Amino acid sequence: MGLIKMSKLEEMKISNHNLSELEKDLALNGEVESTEDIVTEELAIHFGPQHPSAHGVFHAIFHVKGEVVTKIEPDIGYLHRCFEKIAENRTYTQFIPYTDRMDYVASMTNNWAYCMAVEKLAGIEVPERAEHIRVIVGELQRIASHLVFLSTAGSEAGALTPFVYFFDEREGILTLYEKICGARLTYNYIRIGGVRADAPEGWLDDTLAFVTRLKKRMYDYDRLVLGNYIFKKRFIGVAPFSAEQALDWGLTGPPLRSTGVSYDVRRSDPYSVYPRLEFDVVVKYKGDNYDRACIRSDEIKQSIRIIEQAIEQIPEGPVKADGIAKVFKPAAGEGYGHVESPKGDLGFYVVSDGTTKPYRVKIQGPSFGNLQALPAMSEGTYIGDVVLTLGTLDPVFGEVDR
Amino acid sequence: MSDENIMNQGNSEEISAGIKIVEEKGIGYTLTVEREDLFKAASALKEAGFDLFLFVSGIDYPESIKLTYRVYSSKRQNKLAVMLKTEVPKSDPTVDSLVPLWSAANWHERETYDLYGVIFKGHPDLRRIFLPQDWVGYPLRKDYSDDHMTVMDDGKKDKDKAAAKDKPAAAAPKESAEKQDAPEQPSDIADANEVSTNGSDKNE
Amino acid sequence: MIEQVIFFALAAVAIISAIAVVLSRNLFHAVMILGGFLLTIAGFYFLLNADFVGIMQVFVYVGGVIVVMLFGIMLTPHEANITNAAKLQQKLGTYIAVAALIGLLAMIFIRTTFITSPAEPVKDTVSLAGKLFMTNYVLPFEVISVLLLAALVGAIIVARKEEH
Amino acid sequence: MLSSTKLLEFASNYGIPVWALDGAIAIVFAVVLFAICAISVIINVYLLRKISADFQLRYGPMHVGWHGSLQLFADAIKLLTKEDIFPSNADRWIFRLAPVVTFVPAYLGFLVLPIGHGIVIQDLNVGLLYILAIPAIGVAGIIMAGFGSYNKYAIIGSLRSAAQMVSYEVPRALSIIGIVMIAGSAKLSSIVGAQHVWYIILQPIAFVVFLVSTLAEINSTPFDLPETESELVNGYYTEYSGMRFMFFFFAEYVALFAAATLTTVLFLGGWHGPGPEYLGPIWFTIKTFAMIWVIMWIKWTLPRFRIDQVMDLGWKVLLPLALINVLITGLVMMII
Repeated sequence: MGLIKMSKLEEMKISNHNLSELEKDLALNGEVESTEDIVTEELAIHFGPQHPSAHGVFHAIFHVKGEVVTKIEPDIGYLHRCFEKIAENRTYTQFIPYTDRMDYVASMTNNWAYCMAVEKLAGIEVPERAEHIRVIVGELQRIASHLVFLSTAGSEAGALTPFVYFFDEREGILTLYEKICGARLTYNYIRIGGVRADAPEGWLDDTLAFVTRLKKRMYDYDRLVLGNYIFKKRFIGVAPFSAEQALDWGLTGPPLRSTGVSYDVRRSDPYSVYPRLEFDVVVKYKGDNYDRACIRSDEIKQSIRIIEQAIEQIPEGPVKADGIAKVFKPAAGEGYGHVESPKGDLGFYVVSDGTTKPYRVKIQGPSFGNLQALPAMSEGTYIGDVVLTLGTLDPVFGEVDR
Repeated sequence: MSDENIMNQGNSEEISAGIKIVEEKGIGYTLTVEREDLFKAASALKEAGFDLFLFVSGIDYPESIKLTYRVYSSKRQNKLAVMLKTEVPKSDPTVDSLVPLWSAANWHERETYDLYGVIFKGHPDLRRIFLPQDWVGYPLRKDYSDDHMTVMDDGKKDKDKAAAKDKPAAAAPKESAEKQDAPEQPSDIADANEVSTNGSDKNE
Repeated sequence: MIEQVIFFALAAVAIISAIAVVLSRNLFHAVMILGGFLLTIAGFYFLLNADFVGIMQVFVYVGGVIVVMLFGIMLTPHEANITNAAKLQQKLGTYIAVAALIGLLAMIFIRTTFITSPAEPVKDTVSLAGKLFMTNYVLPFEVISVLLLAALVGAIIVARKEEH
Repeated sequence: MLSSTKLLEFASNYGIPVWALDGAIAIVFAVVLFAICAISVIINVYLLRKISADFQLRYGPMHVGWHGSLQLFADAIKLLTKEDIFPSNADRWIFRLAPVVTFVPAYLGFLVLPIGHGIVIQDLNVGLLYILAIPAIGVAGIIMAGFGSYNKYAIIGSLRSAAQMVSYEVPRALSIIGIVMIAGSAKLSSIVGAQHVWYIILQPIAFVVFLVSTLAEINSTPFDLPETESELVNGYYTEYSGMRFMFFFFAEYVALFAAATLTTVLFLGGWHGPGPEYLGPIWFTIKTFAMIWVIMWIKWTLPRFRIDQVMDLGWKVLLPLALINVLITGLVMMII
């Protein structure tokens, strides 16, 4: 009576007929080490694309040994809509709404980066007031995006209540956006040569009131999430990255700055009216999950500073450059515009052949570059940590896949 | 380090022997090399402190594919970012991979391979990244076409429809695409019919 | 009356599950049924008013031993198809061993004189057990604790070794 | 089984055999117990939703019935009428049995809980041990669920759950030893009877250890690793749907309720309270719901630990604390 039924795990491994090549390799390579008498088997877990915390449609295969992840094979492209191709068949203005749908948590900065690229290409000067409004809405967007980050970081670590608090705050920003451009998520507000319309009456005061309130509340929120003992225990020292590693893997934005590299487009390649505004580029040095999380909370505070100054300094005047038609023909040439989006260095590289449509639009999404480092960052950590590390890279898959 | 400062430094610099970056309108400092020299130039840039790889972009021209890389330096005092340009002929779209210099080039080169068919020699894992592995063709090439592809109209609806009558086969997918895309277009863009030719002249 | 009904019911379940454990071809099923079997044994203890032992049976065997066995099954790989054909020698040996065991048990059964104890069942088994542990059986109790401690330390050392 | 002399007289007067009377009473008790538990679960779930909504700046259920009070029934009907899905490779019997094996022990705990003076279904001498041992059977159910559903998330979830519950049973049991020493009995009614001063005051360390390990036993938030939705989708019951899912769902709330009642019995003076004795059950209920509120407060505030941190906390912090507590209690009792 010696017939022992094949262990379930083993069966599972062999019967994996999900047609992925990676998967087949896994089944054939035989992950079982034969050096020890009793071994625990290595499992391949499919993380996503339909997974509660996959941050959108992200598929990865985690190879786990016990609870430790030994290898991660990311698989992206589920949201690929080939915006770069669409751009070639749209006029310059028509492409702006598409940029909204890339990083849908921070649409405003996408508009901005694209418009900047086209403005550089066509040599358009943006009026002062428009630049100030851009800075205000751009920084509000940074706050909104970072609030989403903090809420999801909390909920991925198991704290579901802060999630609601941060979304409540974000709601305030979305309401402000609704007032200024009529949309809550996909704004299409920043236009080539300026913004679509001036801020409505009282909007600047509302914004100031909102940031003043948020500034007070950030103290509590920091204690609720980042100051929590368990949260610290989960985040501190997990998946650290050195500055060399971060540069090598092409991180930008908060994940890069958390390693001590002070690369912020707003200071490194100043645009708009940022040179005239006082703010600090937040830099942390350990590069672990906790630094990546804290840096965002600190950036919210800096953004509040920027908004306060911008509202104070905002001049009267037009909000859109004169003489820019909806369809226009820039001279043949190239333009590269990039902004510091909440996720990192977001760039648009626009090539014109002198017609009404761009010849080529290359989108440099920071989420794409940041996500690439996930395997290097989190192999060897626990399953729970990988989820958190993915969260601290804060990728938005609309932008990764474009 | 502000914008004016960079301007004052002059608009070109010799990174190393024979490798000189010059400023180009709209995109900043540029370095154009032959594809054989790409790896050498990239190494020189890396040695000169350009340690952050940002992207590589292909541009499809009738005979060739132009590649534009962007690298950034976290160490240098001025001229912080450089566009590195090269060109590969379509008949033999191969070029050295820059993954040995910057690990970050990995996914970016896979993307360019996926959408343009440029083959990066020495890339550790050159597979399609967005599209399924069995996809045929390279979608971002101008001559790419397949059954799913539709050409968007740009305000010449009537003219296109007239043309579509002649070619009924091509018309079917196009109309469905119009329906799908209609809600995404804000009203003031959808009916943008005026074409300005002097807009760009004015701004120069 | 009701005790007898319960006794026979438990006995039936115990025997059936014991047979099922042996006959089950699925190791996981076998262990699950073994868990059920151990529960019925706990039921016997309760029936005999030995509630402390009964609870310990559940606590230690069902909560501890069975769970550890399941861990072992789930975490370790198994030979997919061990050939079923045992050698003749093995079969012969098995038969002899089983026959000997049955003979032994039968002998015990025949020689034992079953008496109905007239004594009142003990009410507070816990305190009685505690007192006995601390007085008459204090030496074995301490020896066992030292033994378990040694086993615990040994387990930690073994587990650590695997890490490196 | 039953020691009431009046009932025995009644039985002998009418010629009813004792075992029949016993059996009948057992059945009545079982039904009553089940009803109490079901009602408690309903109130519990409603409260849980309302309390969690309150923590989260929401209203919670509002539309079905008064302030959403009938929402749970709507949910139950929905779950009961849903299709019962078996994964194609599932081990059918194990998959089927798992919810029952998890569900029944959760209820069995209530057998020995005294909710008022003399109001207890079966006052076992080893009541305390019984109530600690019963959840051990539930562990088997969770492992069965994980193994039977042929799903990797479920397997990892069930392994986590089993590891966690087996580990935390140790400090949980040890933390109570101090109480047994003071009360001099493992009978729950005697423990409550001896609590002229609540044991939360006499045994603060034990209370902390007990509360933390109880949270771990019922998979509440800092220890909800078996069902982390951000990692394992839903852990061991990922593949369950409809009625079987509801069983797990209910088992969890019953376990929560049982944990709160047990804490009340052991540390909060059980039925003791001002006023006449018959108010006992009311005091008991108030204390229990206060305890539930505390557990929810913790649940909706804290993030969760990582699995290795859970194990560290159990073995390196709580276990020594529990042992120290036993030592201190013994020393103090020797001196006094």
